[in-house]
Amino acid sequence: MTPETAYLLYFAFALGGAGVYFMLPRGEATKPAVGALFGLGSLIALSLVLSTRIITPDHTTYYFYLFSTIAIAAAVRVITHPKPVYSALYFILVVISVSALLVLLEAEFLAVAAIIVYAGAIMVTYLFVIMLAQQTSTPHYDSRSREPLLAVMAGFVLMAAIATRSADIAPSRVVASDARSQVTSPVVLVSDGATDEPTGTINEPLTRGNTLLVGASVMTRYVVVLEISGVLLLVSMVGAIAMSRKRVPMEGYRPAAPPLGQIGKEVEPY
Amino acid sequence: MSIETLKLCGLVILLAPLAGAILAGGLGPRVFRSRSHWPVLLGVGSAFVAAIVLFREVYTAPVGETLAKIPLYEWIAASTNARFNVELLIDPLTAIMLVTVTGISLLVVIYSRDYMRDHGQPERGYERFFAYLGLFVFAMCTLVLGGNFLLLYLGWEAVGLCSYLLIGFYYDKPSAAAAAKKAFLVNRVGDFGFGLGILLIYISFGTLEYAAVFDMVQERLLASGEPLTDGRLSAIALCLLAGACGKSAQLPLHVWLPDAMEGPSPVSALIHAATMVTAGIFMIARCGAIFAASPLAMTVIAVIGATTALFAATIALVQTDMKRVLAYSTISQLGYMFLGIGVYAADSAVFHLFTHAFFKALLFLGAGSVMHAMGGVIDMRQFGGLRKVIPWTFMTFVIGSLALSGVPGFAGFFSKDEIIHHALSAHWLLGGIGLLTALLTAFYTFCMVFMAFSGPERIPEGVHAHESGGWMIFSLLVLSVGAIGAGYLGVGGKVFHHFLEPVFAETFAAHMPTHGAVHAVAHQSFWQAYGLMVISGSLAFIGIIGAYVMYVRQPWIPGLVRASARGTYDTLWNKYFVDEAYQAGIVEPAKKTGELCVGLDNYFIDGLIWTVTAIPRGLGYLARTLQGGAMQGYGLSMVAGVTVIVLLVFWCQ
Amino acid sequence: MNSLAEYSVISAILFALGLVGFLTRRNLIVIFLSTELMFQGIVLNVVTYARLHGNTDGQAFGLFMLVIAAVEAGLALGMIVLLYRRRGTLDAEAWSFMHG
Amino acid sequence: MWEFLTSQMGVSIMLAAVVFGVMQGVVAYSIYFERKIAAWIQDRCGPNRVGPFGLLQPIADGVKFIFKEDVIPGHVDKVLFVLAPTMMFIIAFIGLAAIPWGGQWLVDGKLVNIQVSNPDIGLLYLLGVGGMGVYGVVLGGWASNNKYSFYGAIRATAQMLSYEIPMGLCIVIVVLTMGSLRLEEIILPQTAYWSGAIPKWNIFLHPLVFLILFITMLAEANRAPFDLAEAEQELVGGFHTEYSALKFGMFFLGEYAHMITASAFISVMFLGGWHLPWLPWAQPEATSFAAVIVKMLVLGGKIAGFLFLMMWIRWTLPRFRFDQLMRLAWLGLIPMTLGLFMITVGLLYFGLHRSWAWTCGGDTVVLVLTLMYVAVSRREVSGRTPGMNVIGVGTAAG
Repeated sequence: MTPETAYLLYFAFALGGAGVYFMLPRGEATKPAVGALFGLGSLIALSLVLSTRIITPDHTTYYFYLFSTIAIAAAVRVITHPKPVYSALYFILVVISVSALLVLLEAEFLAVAAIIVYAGAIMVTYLFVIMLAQQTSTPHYDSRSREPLLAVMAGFVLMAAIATRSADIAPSRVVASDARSQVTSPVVLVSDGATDEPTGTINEPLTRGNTLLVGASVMTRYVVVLEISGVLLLVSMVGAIAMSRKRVPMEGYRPAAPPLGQIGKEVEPY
Repeated sequence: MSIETLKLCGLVILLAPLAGAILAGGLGPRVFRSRSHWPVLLGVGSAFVAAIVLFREVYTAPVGETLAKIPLYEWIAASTNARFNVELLIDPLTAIMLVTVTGISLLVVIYSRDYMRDHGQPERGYERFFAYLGLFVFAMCTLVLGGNFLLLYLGWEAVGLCSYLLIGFYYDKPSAAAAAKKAFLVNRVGDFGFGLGILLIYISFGTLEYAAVFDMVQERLLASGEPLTDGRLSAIALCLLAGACGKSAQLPLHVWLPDAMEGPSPVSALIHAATMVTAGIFMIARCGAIFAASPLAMTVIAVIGATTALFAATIALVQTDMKRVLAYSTISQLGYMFLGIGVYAADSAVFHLFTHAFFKALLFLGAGSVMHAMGGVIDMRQFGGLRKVIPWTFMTFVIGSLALSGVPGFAGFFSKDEIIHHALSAHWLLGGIGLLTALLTAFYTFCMVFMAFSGPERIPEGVHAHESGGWMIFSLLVLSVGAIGAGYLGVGGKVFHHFLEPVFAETFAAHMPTHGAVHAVAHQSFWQAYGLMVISGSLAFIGIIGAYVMYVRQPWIPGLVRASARGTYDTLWNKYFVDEAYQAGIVEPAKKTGELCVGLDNYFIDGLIWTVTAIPRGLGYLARTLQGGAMQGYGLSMVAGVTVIVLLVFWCQ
Repeated sequence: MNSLAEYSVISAILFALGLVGFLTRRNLIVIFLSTELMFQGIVLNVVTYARLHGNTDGQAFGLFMLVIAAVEAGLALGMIVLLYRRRGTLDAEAWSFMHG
Repeated sequence: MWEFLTSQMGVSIMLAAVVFGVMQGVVAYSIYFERKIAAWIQDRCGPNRVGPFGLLQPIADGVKFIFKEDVIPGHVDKVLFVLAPTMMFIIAFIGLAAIPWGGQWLVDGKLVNIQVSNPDIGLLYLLGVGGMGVYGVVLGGWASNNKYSFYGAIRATAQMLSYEIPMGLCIVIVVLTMGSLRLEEIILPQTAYWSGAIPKWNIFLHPLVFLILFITMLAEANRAPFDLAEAEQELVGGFHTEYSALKFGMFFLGEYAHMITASAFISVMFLGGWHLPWLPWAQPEATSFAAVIVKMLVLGGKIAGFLFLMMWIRWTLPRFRFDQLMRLAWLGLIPMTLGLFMITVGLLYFGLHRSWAWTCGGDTVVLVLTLMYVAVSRREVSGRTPGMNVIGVGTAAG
């Protein structure tokens, strides 16, 4: 990466950080319009940087720009919107656009699975809980964020650090060209899965997509992980049921318990 | 003698009572309820059967092959040369002890089935009682069967624990709880010495296995190869003796036994006849090699035994509580046994232990039956003339009393006579004390019989006196047969002593100063042997007649005696003020020391500690301000840290 | 033809945005939403690298991440409901009594 | 131009337009038929004033929906209030994109799929879209800021989440049997015949699974007897109490579109899609344009049959109570489908998953076990557990 693009990238992140800071709920001081302006500038700068990484644009490139823009914008709204319901809905948008990006990465199965699991199940329960616990007006803890400046600075410095490194992936290392744009039927990327170095080759076209490959990978190499996930799900189910069946009395704020260091003074140590 | 049979028998003897105890204790409250005696009864019963089989195996074994060591498994392997096995040692002594222990225990369990009921309904803690009984038998059998000092110690302590549990069976009664505590604490004193003795043995000989230890004692050799000095041997023997004194209630440590009456009567019978107190005698007999080799220890044993016998008999003269009289008589008889061992007549002592088990169990169970009939009253002054009310109890009680008194023809006569005989041939004073004690024994025993059973019928107010249930009478009858017949096994040193000979031949008999007991008896003239029998028999009759005169014919005499010898009477009534002396000499100073220690701990040591803790507490107070409690605060510092690390890593590449 | 770098950048952005949300928001539910956002970034990243290496391991791990997210959501939401029933608020700071 | 039109993409675009357009009409007329069937079942006339046999009634309704005043109450969350019916409408329609309408068309020497899109994971796509279907109801109910609407939304959420589990398991069973997630590949094996006579439709292979899937589809579409979200007696109008005019119309259309999608889906899964035995145009080998039309008609006929079945059920069966609904899902359908799933996996291991006798035997075993359980615990199943909270009943009054 040339220094110019790197600085442009940093500039994009600085703009984005400022945008997120302005959009974060800070009571009266919130300025979503200003934040949106900064964010727009950041996105443009980012797309300028990323466009240098595109070698031959095709229709997947446009899809990429479309969905990544939606994803980032929706993600910003997830963390900045004062109403949790909207956060959840924007998060669904993030999931859908990320799934679209996954499809571009030839991971259709995971994409649809993410939609089914996240949008179809998890977010519905989130909405359920949000609606059950919703206040009539926006409560104070939703209209004010905590330490917005520090958090944004820390988060965006980290983001810049990771993204700068990630943007340096050499195109030559990519295995198996984007098959979808060249062949009508999907192309299976074959790999023994055991090597770290990219060794994939384009195999004969199959009509089954990558579901079969993911399935084979999950059922053979990662079968223990699969079993453990099953157990984990069961444990979570039992835990959630046990928790939610418990009737707890409503209580107010209570004074903090005496600190541990005081126990010897007020209570006999034996 | 088949090892396999012995092993099986040994395991049954150990495990059947334990299984019974676990079943009764675990399933009793829910499953067995009022049938909780069955598991223990069956367990102890099968142990008894196994003991009989084991006895037969040992008895029929050819001469010279009566000893078997049966290792079961490795128990503790602390290091390469500190390995302790769970192993059984079976010899004639073990066989006799096992038959006695399991037999008496079986009868006690049978007896308890009716005794622990109130109008047919089981008492509270019925299943607990039987569980403890089974555990007691298991502990005692472990003690007897164990093949090394460690198992002996295990059984020793377990017996102590069970006695604690059973004496304190009515734990909501303060006196019972106190008695249990007292028994436990006094035993601890003895056990401390016993533990020291075992440690000394291990240090000296590097092993705890009986055979190895005894061989080294015979060879007068230490594990280090140095010769075994008399001093060290005596130290070991005296330490062990302390334990024996504690368990067998000998003089300085006898105070717990009379108080142990707070437990139910079957427990008393069990403790006095079969399990607890015989442990000390058994231990000394088992460790004959150690004791017999130390003349000092033997002398101490003889003196302690003679003193205790006389001392306890005099106290028993004035006690009015039936069970208390019996308790002191037990101490006295145990004194006889110690005396017997002290004069190198261990076979006679074990014989006396054997016969004593029958008639003492009989007497205690009889006393329990009286108590049962009298609605819990045991003070003899409150009742009399019971022979018509509870005829079966009366009959068996009299048989037991005759045996205890040493009336010729009954079990006690033969064994006691033997001990007195050996004592006389050792020293005239010991023998004299023995004879005097025999007289006193007959006297106080029959005082008790006459006070309770003769004269006009007197029953405490509001008590519906009735004969006890069939299970109790059955036990009493069986024990009466034993009280009459057990003595004939040892007539003229024939069956019993011959059977035990292999055990003691190389220990007590070999070390006897006057060329061995058997020789002494054999070389005595007809008149010497039978004259003594006549004398002791007459003493028994004199004692009985004296009691008859004083309590039936001329009942004013006791009052006169009491008034004329006020000081002596008070001393006896207060048991020579031993308890008071302990209270003033040991308990109070100990309490004072404890209070001093508490003060020291609270103010000095705690103050020191609090001063030290004040420093980290102060530091923690400062550090606490960093912990806001909100996880997002922590998360922020975490992210900041991660960011710094990531940046560093990227820049340094 | 793409270099896949841009996907990686997008995933980093999503992850960091989730992080910022996690640090700044006070509503328990939004905090958990932010963690899910971080999950999305990670899934995208993992799949990107799987694509780079031409195998499906990354997709398998993405699948397991979905499982973890579901588990987390189930437990977290149960807990949130419990806390809400107890205090009547979703403020994360209402539960900050674990300080020293 | 012709080149583009006969390419896969051209066909897809045209098909999308046609399906969207036709479906609008079909949906509108299915409302008309619903009313007619209701009238027929209740021995009434039904709509008969507008046009011959009342055939223009849907148009009149549409005009009314469009021109009525569109009330947005003051207390609602406006964005979501508008978004909800739109989402309902759109999500119900995008599911149709994966339905294989007419097999393949041989044009200019190349085969073109008569399908808007033919993804590898067509079945999962339908499942995902179906999972999204709940958002319209939930958001609408919540945004209305009305107690009854909210209860309706909550009920709908719980109901859909519950019935998605047996539905997913049923679909997994079909996938296991067919070995593919692609809808076209699910149809093709069904076009073969047993002993040359009976088509190998999955309904003959797994009748019980078909039944359960149909029930869950009814529940997913919020159709009677599972229309708890809009139970008039308890919740006024349910989630659409506050809606009127065009937005209410979109909810309405969305529901019927959902029914059509579900019918098409279940036809593909169990009734061979466009396949009809012995009709030469409805065979996979027939690829002429006429065959494509016939196949579309066949599938349309099957969809119409299902629609009729659903309407028939709606006007015949009473509505469930909410606890009964939940118990049916959690204690009835989920254990049954789990059992069926395990049996299918076992049969798959032995290679017997396409064997009629074995699969039907498995279904019978599960059915018999369930009936035995129901008979044994009849009281628990029919009675109401004390303390069980019925969402929206009892609490609504207080």
